[in-house]
Amino acid sequence: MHIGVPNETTRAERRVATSPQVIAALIAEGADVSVESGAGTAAGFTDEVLAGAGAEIVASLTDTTPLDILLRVTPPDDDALKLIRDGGAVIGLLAPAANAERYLAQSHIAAVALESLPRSTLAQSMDALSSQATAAGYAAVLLGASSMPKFMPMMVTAAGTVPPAQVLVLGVGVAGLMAIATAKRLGAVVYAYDIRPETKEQVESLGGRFVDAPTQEMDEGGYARAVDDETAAKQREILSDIVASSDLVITTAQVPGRAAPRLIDRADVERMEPGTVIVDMAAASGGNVEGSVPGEVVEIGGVKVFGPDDLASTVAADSSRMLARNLLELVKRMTVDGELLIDPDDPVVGPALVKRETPDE
Amino acid sequence: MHIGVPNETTRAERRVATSPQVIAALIAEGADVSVESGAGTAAGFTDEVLAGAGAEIVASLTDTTPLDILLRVTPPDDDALKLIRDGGAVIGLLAPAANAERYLAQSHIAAVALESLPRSTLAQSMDALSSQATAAGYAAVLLGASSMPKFMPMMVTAAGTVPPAQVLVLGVGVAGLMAIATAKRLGAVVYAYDIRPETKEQVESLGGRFVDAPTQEMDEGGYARAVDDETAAKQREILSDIVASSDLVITTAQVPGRAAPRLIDRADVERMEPGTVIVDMAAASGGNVEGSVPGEVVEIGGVKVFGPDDLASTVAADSSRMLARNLLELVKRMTVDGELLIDPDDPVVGPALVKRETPDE
Amino acid sequence: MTELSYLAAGVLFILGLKGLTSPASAKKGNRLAALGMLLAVIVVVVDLVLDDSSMAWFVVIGGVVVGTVAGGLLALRVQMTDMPQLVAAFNGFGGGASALVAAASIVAVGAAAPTETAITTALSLTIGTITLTGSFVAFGKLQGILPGRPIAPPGGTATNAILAGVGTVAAVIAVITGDAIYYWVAAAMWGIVGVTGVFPIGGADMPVVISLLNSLSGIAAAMAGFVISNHGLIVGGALVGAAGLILTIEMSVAMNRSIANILFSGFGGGPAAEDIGTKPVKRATADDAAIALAYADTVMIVPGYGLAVAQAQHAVRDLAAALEARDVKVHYAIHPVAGRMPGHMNVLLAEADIDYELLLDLDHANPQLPHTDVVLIVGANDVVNPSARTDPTSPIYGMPILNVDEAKTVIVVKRSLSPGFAGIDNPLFYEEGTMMYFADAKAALEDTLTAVERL
Amino acid sequence: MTELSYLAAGVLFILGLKGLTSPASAKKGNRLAALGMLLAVIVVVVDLVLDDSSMAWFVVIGGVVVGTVAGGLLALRVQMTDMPQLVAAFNGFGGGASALVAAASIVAVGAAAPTETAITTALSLTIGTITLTGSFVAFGKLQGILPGRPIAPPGGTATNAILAGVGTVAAVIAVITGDAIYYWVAAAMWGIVGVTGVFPIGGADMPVVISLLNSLSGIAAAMAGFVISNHGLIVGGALVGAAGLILTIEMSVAMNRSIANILFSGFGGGPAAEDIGTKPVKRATADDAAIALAYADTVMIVPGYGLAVAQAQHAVRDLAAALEARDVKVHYAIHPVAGRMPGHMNVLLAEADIDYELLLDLDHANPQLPHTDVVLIVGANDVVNPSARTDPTSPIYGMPILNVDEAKTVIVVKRSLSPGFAGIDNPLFYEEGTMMYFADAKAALEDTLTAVERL
Amino acid sequence: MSDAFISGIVVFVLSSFVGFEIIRRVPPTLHTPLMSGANAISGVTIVGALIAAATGSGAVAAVLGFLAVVFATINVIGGFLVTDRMLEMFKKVPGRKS
Amino acid sequence: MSDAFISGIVVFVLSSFVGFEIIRRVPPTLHTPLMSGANAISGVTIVGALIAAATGSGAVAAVLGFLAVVFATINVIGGFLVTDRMLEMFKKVPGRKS
Ligand SMILES: NC(=O)c1ccc[n+]([C@@H]2O[C@H](COP(=O)([O-])OP(=O)(O)OC[C@H]3O[C@@H](n4cnc5c(N)ncnc54)[C@H](OP(=O)(O)O)[C@@H]3O)[C@@H](O)[C@H]2O)c1
Ligand SMILES: NC(=O)c1ccc[n+]([C@@H]2O[C@H](COP(=O)([O-])OP(=O)(O)OC[C@H]3O[C@@H](n4cnc5c(N)ncnc54)[C@H](OP(=O)(O)O)[C@@H]3O)[C@@H](O)[C@H]2O)c1
Ligand SMILES: NC(=O)c1ccc[n+]([C@@H]2O[C@H](COP(=O)([O-])OP(=O)(O)OC[C@H]3O[C@@H](n4cnc5c(N)ncnc54)[C@H](O)[C@@H]3O)[C@@H](O)[C@H]2O)c1
Ligand SMILES: NC(=O)c1ccc[n+]([C@@H]2O[C@H](COP(=O)([O-])OP(=O)(O)OC[C@H]3O[C@@H](n4cnc5c(N)ncnc54)[C@H](O)[C@@H]3O)[C@@H](O)[C@H]2O)c1
Repeated sequence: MHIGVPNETTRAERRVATSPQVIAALIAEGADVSVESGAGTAAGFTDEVLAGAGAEIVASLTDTTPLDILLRVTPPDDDALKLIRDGGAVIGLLAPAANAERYLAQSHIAAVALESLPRSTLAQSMDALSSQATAAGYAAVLLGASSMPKFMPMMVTAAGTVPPAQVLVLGVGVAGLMAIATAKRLGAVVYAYDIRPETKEQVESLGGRFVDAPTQEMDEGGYARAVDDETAAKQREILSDIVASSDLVITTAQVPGRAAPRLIDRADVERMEPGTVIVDMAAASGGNVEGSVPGEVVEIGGVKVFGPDDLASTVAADSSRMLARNLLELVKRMTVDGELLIDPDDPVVGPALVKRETPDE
Repeated sequence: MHIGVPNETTRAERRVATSPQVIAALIAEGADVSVESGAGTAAGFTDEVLAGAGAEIVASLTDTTPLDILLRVTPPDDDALKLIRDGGAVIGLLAPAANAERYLAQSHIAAVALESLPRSTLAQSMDALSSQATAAGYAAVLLGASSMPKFMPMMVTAAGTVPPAQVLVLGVGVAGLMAIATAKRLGAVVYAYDIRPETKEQVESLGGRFVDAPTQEMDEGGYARAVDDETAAKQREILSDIVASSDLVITTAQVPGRAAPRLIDRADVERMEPGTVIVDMAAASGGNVEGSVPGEVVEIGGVKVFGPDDLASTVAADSSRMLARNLLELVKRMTVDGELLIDPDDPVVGPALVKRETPDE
Repeated sequence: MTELSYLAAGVLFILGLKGLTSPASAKKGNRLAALGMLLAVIVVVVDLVLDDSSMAWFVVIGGVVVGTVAGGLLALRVQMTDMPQLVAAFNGFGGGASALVAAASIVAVGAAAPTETAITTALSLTIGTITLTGSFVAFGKLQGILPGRPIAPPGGTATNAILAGVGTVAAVIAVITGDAIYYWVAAAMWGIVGVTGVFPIGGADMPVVISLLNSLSGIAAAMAGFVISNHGLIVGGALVGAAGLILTIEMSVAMNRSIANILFSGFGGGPAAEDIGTKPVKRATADDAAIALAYADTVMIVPGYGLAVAQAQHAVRDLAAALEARDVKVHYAIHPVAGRMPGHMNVLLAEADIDYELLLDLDHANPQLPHTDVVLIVGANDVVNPSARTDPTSPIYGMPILNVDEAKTVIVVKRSLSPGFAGIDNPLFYEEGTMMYFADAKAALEDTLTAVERL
Repeated sequence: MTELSYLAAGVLFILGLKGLTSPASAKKGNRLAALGMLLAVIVVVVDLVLDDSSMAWFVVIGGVVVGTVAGGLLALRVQMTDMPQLVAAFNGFGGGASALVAAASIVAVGAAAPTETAITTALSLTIGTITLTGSFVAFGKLQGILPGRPIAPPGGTATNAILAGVGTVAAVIAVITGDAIYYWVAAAMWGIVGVTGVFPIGGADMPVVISLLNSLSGIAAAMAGFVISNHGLIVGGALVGAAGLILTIEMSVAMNRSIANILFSGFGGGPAAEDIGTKPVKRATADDAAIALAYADTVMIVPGYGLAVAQAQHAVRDLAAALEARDVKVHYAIHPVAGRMPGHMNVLLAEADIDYELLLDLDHANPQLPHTDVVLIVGANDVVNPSARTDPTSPIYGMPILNVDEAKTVIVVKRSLSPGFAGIDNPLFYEEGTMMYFADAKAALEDTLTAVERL
Repeated sequence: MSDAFISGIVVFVLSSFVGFEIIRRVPPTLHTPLMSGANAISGVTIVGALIAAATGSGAVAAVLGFLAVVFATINVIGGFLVTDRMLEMFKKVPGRKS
Repeated sequence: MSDAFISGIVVFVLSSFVGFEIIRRVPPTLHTPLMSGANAISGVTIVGALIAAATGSGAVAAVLGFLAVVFATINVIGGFLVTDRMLEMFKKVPGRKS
């Protein structure tokens, strides 16, 4: 079985879809692994290190025999899909919502989107959304803390008492929890809010304080539903005050398949003190904060609003390692005796296959 | 009494020599305070806020009457000193070693250098070196952590176990201690080393581990002496190994009045893994790390070496507040019934006055 | 001399009983008490020999031989799990012996006894008899000869009250008239109360009942001491009477019940013993956990989401420190998906400053578990669910879990039998080697620490 | 009835003494014991009246009146600080009374007494006398009438051994011959031993000596009970004898000394009581700290560099939690330069997850301190040094400090009297309201927690 | 009431106190061994049984005495032995915290 | 030895056990009140003193008896009163941890 890993590094993307440990594991499973030269450099995996782990380093994947599996961090273009043999597969964060048609057009291959894996206990070792959200949540706090002109922790010093920073985390999924934990570690007072009521316990389990705004049961998939206008208005009212008194706000709220909910208006931002910071982790999918721009930082009334699109990439070594582990587990599940075998009825792999929507959905 | 605060903001300098609280306190003491417009903006103190605290906002200090006291974050140029009345004073971080002659040339004023205050228990509330080192130590860790491609804390996750980062702090003065504390908070395993043996207990009091390399008693002033070549060589040998296995190295070693000691050679840096980071906080005074450049980041064999010159400025709001408090306490000590009164025999103020070196020194 | 020897025996009983209250000295305590008994027997035998009245040697020797063989065989042959019912049986014999001593005195002295002796004779007889019959019913229930479930007599509590009333009146008449027949009536009535009183009590509550009967057998012995004017019997009997009563109270407190509730709930007076779940689990208290942990060589702590909810990170650290001070090796097994976010457990344990080197991930923990004495699971559930290994129909089948069931003993701290995140039942909780400690994790760990420090 | 009434009095003594072992029940315990005493006195008086022999009424009534007035006035007038010596004096009277009972019996019965009575009479007499003289020497030392410092008799221990030997021989002869004069000789010798034995013991050790003498007075009373065949005296006396002995051992353990060391160190046998520093300080144990803290309404904890060195942040949190559970309000006063770096204390307290709202900086803490019951200083020194306020020659004169000396009680936890960073002595340690608890901060806080939980 | 009886009562009350005081918070794992050990001690009635058996006259008394001795001996011998066996589980003596 | 004497010994031993067992780890702040209370109890010798005073014949016996009563009464009355005063400091009854 031949597995290929391309070089995807750009300004915003420093991750790679493999790691030295995973290359070694794949080879132990009987696969050949080809990696494009420089693919891992930005993540700290030099060509030598990857070759040392057993990978064949190639200038371009086009130089090598057809691939059984192409591993990707980001959605590939159509040329990249041509590298794959008939009956082979591309696996990665494929952004299926936007790209499904393109993949389906290449009917000789199967596209397995990590985003569509079930969020079940069983599938957790392949759950790249979780692993990358972990990295992003951590990185968001570091970004916020280094962009703030104040300390996170409280300090009683001979030059006066510095009060602790107040951090607000909106949306308590994986990234939100990680953000709470990291801000708490740095000594901030952390408030958090999510529409799902069970997150209250989770927030408190990390030492955070839950903001007492209306919540709402989740749907069967375990995801939050879009909320009605009235609830949303009430939410915004309560949140507006707590936003105004925060030094750092991190927003992570998402509703799968829909635009991210707007949680903070421009007026709310303008109520914040100059020098405070907002990190809108949902900027790319519409933004939780009015005025946030994906990949940029804008200043609104002295408040820095970040819309970062590369958070997981800022800890590229570890986020790549985790992503690679997710891919390894999925590849293992999709192979039988060293041969790729895609079972559309598998409870884990099945939902991740990019398929034409069936009428009843 | 008329006190003036100039706008010193540049790329590297975002601090200001006052704060709203301190302006109010000075006015309560009977002083008038003039602040140049925009002086506090980068620290999050807008003109409105400072005016609200009672300051007169002026376009330039040249527009206002002669000053009794000029407060400075950085050494002033000769023109700035002309703003001060006869018998007045400039107080701030004046870099007396480099600038003493310039100040002495302006014989109509007294120059009080915060750097030269005694490091005694009594003088701690005025000790700007401590307060700014506190800010710098904290900022150095945030800089290092956000520049590293890996997590600081350990994490056991479904996508593999991430080991904790290993952080090494060289030089355990105020900045070093703060760096240890901050890295520890973020979950790293922290090693530290200082030439002064009593720092071992201090390192351990923060949960750090002391590196077992030779140490040496301090001089009467409580500062480390320059070490002899042999000790230095032995030190470097032991440190080289621990440097090689570290993910983040923060160096803070200084010897007052001398160039900073060289603790890490280029060869040591090259032994480090690609993707690791060094923050040389002593870069401006000669550097603890061979190859570090003040105010820049250089890459040596995949290792990022920072020589930051603006660390305290990255938390400009709090570092300005602390500096302003230090200045307030010093101004209070130097005034009697609302009038400036410089007592060269005062055990705190005396040593801070820039004087011509007496022969016995 | 005789009297002082009995006093010495009494002192040995006291020291022995004291020893039995702490694990470190229990064995020695039991032996001291046995020594005291030997002394008492030697004294009485010497005394009888010196007396050289027409001593009925064959009766004495025959009785001792029969008793020794029977008691010895029973004690040495019985399986560990059958010990409680054996204790019940022995207790019944003890009560019976006291009743027989009283009976012999009635036959020998009859109406000639002074009132005070008559009173103690009646007490020894009736209390001894109720101990005898009650203990054997308890034995039968535990041994499975009699049905374990509560069975109330026809008429319920009223029947028992009438029997007891008749027995008491008969005893009073016996004391006044000295007529032996009334003694026998009293004994018979109270003997029946022993049966009808214990029958309605469920098997799970038997230990408390046995302890109470044990206290009664002590009192019966003390009363027999009054009958034959012997301080040795009075000291030993009163000691056991009082100690047994306190122990009974302690045991019911440990079960969170009152004694009255235990004795009379079979009559419909209180809740059933098993209130959580339908399958039986072995419940543990802080003291059980403390003993298991403190006497282990190796302990593995498995934290889960419940540790985070309870914010028990500091408590777990304190407990581990106390165990380490006792030379117990403590590690932590961190499952990759424990908690509700990646690294959730690491955040908490780092806050409590627990050394990274003590944290084992799945791959390192699992090989250790078969060599681990005690696994302490703190608010974890799904990550230790063996159905992931054994039950192909389980939604988590195939997920790697911590194989805690390979360790010798497993203690699970959680608040109830409710499921974890995955919403499925956990067969681990019902396994032989598993003890369930139902409590909030923080409170449980703190209480266990206190208990460890008391050991 | 008489005997059973004495038994009832004995039971009240037992319950009373038990009550006295815990702060919550001590007051009730004392009153129960007093009730027992009242009962015993009523019984004996009724008995004597019923006996209506030629009772010497005026002697009895006169004695009781004199004793009541004297004892009552002394007890009610004495100042708190003088109570220990008063207890010593009372104890002396008790021992004297037992000796006098024995003496009266010697005078009345003389050589006619059976050996066993003679033995107990001799014991009651000699033990009573040594209690009498020893207690009054202790009283004199504490009251300042006699010199507090240790003074050995000429000849040291040998002298005492000879006196005791002569006294013992005389007592043996007295028992054998029944000749009263030997009794008096024995009493005189042992009376002198009481004086020469207590004189060499330093004032600081007096409480232990008084406790031992208290135990002896109990034994004397029990012996007197044998003399007059009274179980009430035997029960009460033996109870106090045993309890007093255990208490004496506990007290010497709390002082980290052995009883022998305390009794004989004045003869050059052991180290002096004060081994740290030259100025005297009031030392405290975990139990003292626990009582002070647990019964306070408001506690202020002042952490310093020593807390960091000992890594006691978790321990301090646990102790505070236990206090809060007892409705004690706990805050933390953080001095700006506590520790060795700015914010040092914050790092530690945040790690232990102590609520930011409980942390008071200098400006907020100082106004609270005069209303604070107990200040617990954990490894801080310079930041609470009052010479910054009071001594213009001090190198830290003028530095703002935490004015902990304004609180009612101050407990300082550190390992020794050595100075802090500034290298200067701290007058706080020698102040009246300050207790020094010398120990590593972590161990001290953990022990105090254990002690609080035991209260 | 005879003196012997009264001193019996005193002894009874005092022994009861000792029994009450001795049993402090006992760890539940020790409940069964402690109960078993106490039960064996209550077999002290063997002293009475021996006296009854040795001094009783007549067939009835002999039978009663014999049975009393058998019962009491079973209680004593069996009781101490079974307790000893139960206590096997506490072999390791723990190191104390320093 | 007389029976009364022997039962006295039994009572003495048992009472001593009760005394030993009752005193557990007592907080040092209670040492003085406990000592003082125990001391007052040892004043039970007042019973003997009263008997001696009431039944003694002759001047010597009267004086001895009188003194014994005075001493014992001081011990009893003073002892209980002073203990009560010392215990004033434990007025607040602490809330227990739930
Ligand atoms: N780690 C991740 O990234 C992540 C993310 C999302 C979901 N998950 C899922 O979460 C689960 C994690 O497994 P787990 O074993 O850690 O947790 P779990 O299976 O959810 O079980 C936690 C247990 O803790 C108990 N508990 C809750 N509060 C408690 C308290 N205060 N004191 C004592 N016990 C308490 C609960 O039982 P009682 O109610 O009876 O007390 C519960 O059964 C897995 O199914 C995993 O897939 C993990
Ligand atoms: N905060 C800052 O930025 C900074 C920086 C540099 C210097 N300083 C100076 O440091 C001092 C700080 O005051 P402070 O009151 O916090 O500390 P301190 O005056 O230095 O006193 C600390 C005390 O802690 C005790 N100690 C040490 N280890 C201990 C242990 N394991 N257990 C119990 N006690 C222990 C020591 O007494 P024993 O040896 O008897 O135990 C010592 O007296 C000031 O003088 C300040 O000026 C502060
Ligand atoms: N089974 C597993 O082991 C497993 C693994 C990973 C995640 N999950 C679960 O999947 C779920 C989604 O996790 P995710 O991080 O991918 O979430 P996500 O990125 O889709 O959304 C982030 C959070 O935003 C919240 N949100 C949506 N609308 C909101 C609004 N209007 N206001 C406030 N908050 C709003 C959501 O509730 C969610 O918690 C979580 O419940 C998580 O626990 C389960
Ligand atoms: N009295 C007070 O309250 C007070 C206040 C602040 C600081 N201080 C003391 O002043 C001293 C200096 O503090 P600072 O932060 O300004 O120090 P600094 O910035 O001058 O130096 C930093 C550290 O580098 C170390 N160093 C020098 N040469 C070294 C070498 N070759 N190898 C390793 N380490 C080397 C020094 O020992 C020092 O700890 C410290 O002792 C500090 O505690 C005292």
